[in-house]
Amino acid sequence: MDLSYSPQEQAFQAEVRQFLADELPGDIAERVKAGGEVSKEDTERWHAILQSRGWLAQTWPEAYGGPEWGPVERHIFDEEAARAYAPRILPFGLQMLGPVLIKFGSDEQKAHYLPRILNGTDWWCQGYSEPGAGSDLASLKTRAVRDGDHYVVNGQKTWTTLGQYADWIFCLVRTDASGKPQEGISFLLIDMKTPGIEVRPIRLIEGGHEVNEVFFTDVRVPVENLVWKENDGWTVAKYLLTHERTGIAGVGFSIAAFERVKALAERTTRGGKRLIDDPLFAARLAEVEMDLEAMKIFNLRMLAEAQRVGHPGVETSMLKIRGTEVRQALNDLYRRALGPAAAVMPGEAPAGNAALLAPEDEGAAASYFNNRKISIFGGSNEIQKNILTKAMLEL
Amino acid sequence: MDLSYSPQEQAFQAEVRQFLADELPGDIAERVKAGGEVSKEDTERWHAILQSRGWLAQTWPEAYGGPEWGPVERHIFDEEAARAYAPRILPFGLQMLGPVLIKFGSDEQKAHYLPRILNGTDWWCQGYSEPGAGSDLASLKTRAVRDGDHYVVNGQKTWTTLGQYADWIFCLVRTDASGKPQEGISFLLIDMKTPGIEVRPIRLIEGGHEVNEVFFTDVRVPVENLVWKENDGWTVAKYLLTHERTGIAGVGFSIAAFERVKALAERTTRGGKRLIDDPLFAARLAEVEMDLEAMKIFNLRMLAEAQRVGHPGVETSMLKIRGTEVRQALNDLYRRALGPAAAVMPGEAPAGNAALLAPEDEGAAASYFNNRKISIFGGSNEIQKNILTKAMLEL
Amino acid sequence: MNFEMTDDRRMLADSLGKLLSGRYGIEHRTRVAYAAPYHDPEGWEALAELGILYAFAPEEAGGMGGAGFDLLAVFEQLGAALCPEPLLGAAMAAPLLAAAGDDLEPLFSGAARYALAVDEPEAPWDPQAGTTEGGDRLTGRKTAIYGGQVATEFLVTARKAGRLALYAVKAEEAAVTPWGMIDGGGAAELMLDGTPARLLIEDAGEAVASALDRGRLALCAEAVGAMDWCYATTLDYLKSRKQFGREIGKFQALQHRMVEMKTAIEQARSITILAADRMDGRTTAMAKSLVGRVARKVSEEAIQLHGGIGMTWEYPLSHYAKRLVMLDAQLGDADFHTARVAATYA
Amino acid sequence: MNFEMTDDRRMLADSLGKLLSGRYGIEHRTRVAYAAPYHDPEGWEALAELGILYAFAPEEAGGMGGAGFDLLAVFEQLGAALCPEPLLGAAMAAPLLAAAGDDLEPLFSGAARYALAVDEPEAPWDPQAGTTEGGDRLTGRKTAIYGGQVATEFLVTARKAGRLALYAVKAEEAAVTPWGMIDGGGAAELMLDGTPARLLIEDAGEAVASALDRGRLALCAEAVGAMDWCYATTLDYLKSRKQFGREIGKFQALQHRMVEMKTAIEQARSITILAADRMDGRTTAMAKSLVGRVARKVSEEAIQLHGGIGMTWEYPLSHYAKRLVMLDAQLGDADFHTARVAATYA
Repeated sequence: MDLSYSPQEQAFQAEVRQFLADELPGDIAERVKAGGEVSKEDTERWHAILQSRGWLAQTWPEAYGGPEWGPVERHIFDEEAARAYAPRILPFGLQMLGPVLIKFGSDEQKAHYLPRILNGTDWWCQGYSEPGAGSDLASLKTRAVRDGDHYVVNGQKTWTTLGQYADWIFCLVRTDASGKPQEGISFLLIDMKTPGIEVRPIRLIEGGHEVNEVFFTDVRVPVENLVWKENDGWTVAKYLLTHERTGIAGVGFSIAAFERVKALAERTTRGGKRLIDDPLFAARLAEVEMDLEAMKIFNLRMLAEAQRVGHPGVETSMLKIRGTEVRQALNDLYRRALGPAAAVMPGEAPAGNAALLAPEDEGAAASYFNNRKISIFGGSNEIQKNILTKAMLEL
Repeated sequence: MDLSYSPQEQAFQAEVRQFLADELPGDIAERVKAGGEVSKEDTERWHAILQSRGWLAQTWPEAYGGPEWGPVERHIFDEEAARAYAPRILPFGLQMLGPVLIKFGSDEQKAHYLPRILNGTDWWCQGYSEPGAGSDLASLKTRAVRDGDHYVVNGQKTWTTLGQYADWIFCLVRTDASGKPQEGISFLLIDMKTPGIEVRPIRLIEGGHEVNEVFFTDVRVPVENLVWKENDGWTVAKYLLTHERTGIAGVGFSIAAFERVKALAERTTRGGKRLIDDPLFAARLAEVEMDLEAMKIFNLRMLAEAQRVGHPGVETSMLKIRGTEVRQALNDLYRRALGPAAAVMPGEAPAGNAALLAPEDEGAAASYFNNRKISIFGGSNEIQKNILTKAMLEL
Repeated sequence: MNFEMTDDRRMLADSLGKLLSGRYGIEHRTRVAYAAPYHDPEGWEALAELGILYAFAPEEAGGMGGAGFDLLAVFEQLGAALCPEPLLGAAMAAPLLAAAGDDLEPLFSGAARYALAVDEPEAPWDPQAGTTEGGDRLTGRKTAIYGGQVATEFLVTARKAGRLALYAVKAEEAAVTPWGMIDGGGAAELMLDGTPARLLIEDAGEAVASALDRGRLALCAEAVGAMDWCYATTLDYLKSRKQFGREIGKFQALQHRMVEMKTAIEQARSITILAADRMDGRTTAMAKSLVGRVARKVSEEAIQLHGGIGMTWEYPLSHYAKRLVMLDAQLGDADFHTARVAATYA
Repeated sequence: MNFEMTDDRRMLADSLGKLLSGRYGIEHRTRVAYAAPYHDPEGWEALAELGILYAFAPEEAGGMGGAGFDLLAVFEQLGAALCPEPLLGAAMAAPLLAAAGDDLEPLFSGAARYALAVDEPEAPWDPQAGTTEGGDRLTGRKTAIYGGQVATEFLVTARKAGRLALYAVKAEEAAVTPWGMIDGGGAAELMLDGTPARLLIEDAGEAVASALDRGRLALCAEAVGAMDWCYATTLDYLKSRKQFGREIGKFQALQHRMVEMKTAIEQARSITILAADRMDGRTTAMAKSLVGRVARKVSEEAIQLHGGIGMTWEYPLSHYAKRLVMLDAQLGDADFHTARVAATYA
């Protein structure tokens, strides 16, 4: 066994670290560290910086402008980026639609859309979930009816992340309702400026606006915007859902979260004693650290396996489950370490003499609540357990 | 609200306490406290003492020789008895068969069997579970075929507690296999001395022998040993399973277990510090104590309700679940408090200078393992959750 | 042994429940709870008119309650309705004013709003650890004063001759920095800088500890009310929401989690009843610790069992979930109180 | 990055596995594990002949291993077969003898059986807390010496001039009180009363700490092997056992618990790999704590998911379950090691 990276991987890690040190704008990193929402402008700036280095579309083949990193390189980048408080790369165009077009798109579609994703012309969002079709995606109801050289789309999508900024949306729509639920689904690209589209914000539990509802009323979509075959969109959807599963554990985020809690506990005093010296708090932190350390290795084991066989295994569902549990446990400890001050509404905290907490800690409770989503979205932990039951336990 | 006992109940409590102080033999209490198995002789001695006070058949009406206590009196007795380290009253004749005969038995059956239970002539055991029918009792397969004025019984029972001492066994047997599983079951009384019965011990995980398999090969049972109607034994079985559910939380046992752990931690030194002063150990003990204190009140709430409406509610299943969890948590802490010494095989511990632990603590690990049964037997915790789902959640 | 509420308390709880369901519908609640002054002045008056503030003191102090079960009856209703009004401060102030021999009529009528100022930034939850020095004027800093954003009078702890003393400070004479809470309602920081103060109780250690325990009991009862609401709402959701062709409540893994949630809530209710009956520090610490842990678990499970909808601001559950998590940090969190119980073993 | 075993270790593990499955079938194991001398002398010889004791020391000490991954390869197999032979003592003794410059051949050949005597009744798990005084003769008491019931030589810690020293004591010259363990295998008490001793290492603090950490790693690996067995056995049972007309593995609540069990085992395996790689005290403490907690949970869940059959002596699972619970208390339990990790934050 050998847990260390190969010399090439170590060199790559050093390169990434240097790149982040040189190129990640300090003001953006500050905002990410404070746990607030990252603005559209920050994301676009960071995407452009990555693109100028050729590292934006990390999974794309060189022919399409990507470095075609393997799972280990992507993991190294993710971990280093999270530690450096880089904003996340938005996945919708780069990690979701791009690979789909590369595999299933026509030559015209590739030639038109891929460069626009890379250069930031098009901001994409995802139209999968519907009010009645979350985990049970195949039960989706948004209809697309052929009318000459257009589809006419009616229906509703929900949980559309950052849809308020999007120029385009890729959608699963129902083009045939006569067969099984998985049949009769098609994959459509829709211009958000088309008449009949309405985006309504969904405010989340902590007050933030990152997801939306998207309503379609007689929206006319040119037939050339169909990707792959009509009624075979389920093939595309499955590819998208299963092929991009490395990084699912969010190890980098948890490492950063652990460091944050530990640093806070070191500078927090309660009744003349540092919080980190409180045996009960320190024990709780230690137990999470062990879980995190184990998960790092578990993650590397899965990466090594993915590299060996060419694709990630079903065990990544275990990483998804444990990864969300560890992150949520750290969010919980972070909030608790702040004591009564954690209760302050972000953006309304007293400043100056009357300050309750450091500005970077103001979002602790909000992050805790917002991150309840990570065990729900992207295939809830319950769905992951069902997947594992079927695939691995064969029960 | 009023959480205290009524003046009558308080007087009763004092009477029970006095009785235990005066009448419970010290040598028996010592053995119970040490957690070892209680011998047949100890049980018989204790039963006789209780019977001479009229307190043995606690749920039976006065007409049959019992005090017909209500749920609160029974609870008071159970709690005081557990605190005083009295042996448990064996339930098979007194709490199971007795009430069944009183409700479903013929006059002849009552006149014959009930006095013999009270005076200790007959030691009863229970023949319910079968290898293929544990939680799913209705799937039982032991057959009884009518042949003149006898039933001929063939089949196998298992988990027969203390069957090695029993004179008689009450059994559920299948007298008709043509209908639904619940139909065609009958309730039979069988003399253990009848030819064709073989009792084989089942050794449990910790090495003890308290349960058995009982095999029936062409065992001839007189038809007058049928209780209630042929093929309607399910009615009897349900009555037996549901009517006797107070005391299910085992509060008295948990109180005694808590005191034992606390006392041990007070006299245990690790590296110059008392274990009870270890913040992590004390916190774990405190969390169990809170659960126990809550459960005591939860139990009283259920008792008050049972007293009010005349029978215990389905919520007792919650008490069963939490009661076993609390007891098992205390067993776990007890074993852990002993450190490496807990590993000694009971009965093989070095004595004298080389003693590892106090003789009363020798059975700690064995009790921990043996008590894994309490969340399995008597309707596993999973079955209790299914019952609650159906009855209370209506899901 | 009797676990029924007395008729008086039942009537009070019923009329309070009626008032809250009429006046504090969730939309109204959300509007007033998250915007300064983080409460509804008219709602406060209506609550006072109903007479619920009298429940916080016994008859000999001019009230009509004062027992643990009175707090339980009131705060369970407040929790079920997620009411953001500053009643916690009144519940803790009443026994302190009574002990000081002060007039409680302004508290009962709602004309005065009291807040208890105990915590200091480096000494949360433990009044004995504060460093503010007592005298005719006070200098120091008090933090996380619940209801402080609309208090007319603060009851402030400070050290005097080695003992904990209690002072009254008028809001109009003090520097008060209000803030809104993420789970609704408000609090304030109190910056004392030679601020005039009136000595209420010279040796107030026990009285303050007991008042804080009353506040903890109130929070436990509030949590029980809110947990009942969450459980019932989640159960309704599981019965109506379909996935993969059947109600999600048909899935056994979710059923068992609902049973565990319900069992935990009944445990929390039970220990709260015990704390209300005993009204001692150790039992209250047990209750606050157990309830704090259960409340967080219920909050997290209720969201998870709902899925995405439970994460949204529009769906009332999210606000109950926030309250259930955040109240753990008020007046000492679960670990603080666990350590308090554990320390009694020594 | 590579998580495959080297060919050498794979071959060793395979041949060890083969020997164990041939010689230590569960009936044989149960017979020898629970009756004095709590091991099988012929089995011990066969293991020694296979050469596995060479895996405990590096080439420079005459061995053929000595790395963390060597311990892992051997003890995972021992755990999977529930082997009660006293190999833990040898694994800890090898580096100590090497550090002392002693001859290791008797250890490698199995002719000598070593046991490490560190714990004292009032100071379990922490060698620095012991009070036995060093010298040409030792007086004191050592407890819970694993494999001590058949040891030919004890390595004993004692204080000498304020430091922890290590001595060798011959079994034939000492008062040894053997005892059997509830999970099989044996241990002993060592009563020292002017017992002759040979000084091995004068300043042995670090060497002993490191040897103990090797023992902890070995226990983690043993647990991983036993947990894999329990998981596979429980899975088989869920697929074959029927209740209410279908395999109990079809019940979703049980399925989700199996997934949780499997996930926990993979976490335990992962941290054990990390500890084998790093071989430092802090990582070993993390591993021993996490594995101890997971092992207990796996044991309890495996029994519960089996129902009554899992509670019986006849069904092999019960013996695995006992081992998984009891190994937590060897060389420091989960809380001991959690506190050890927590102390590094200070």
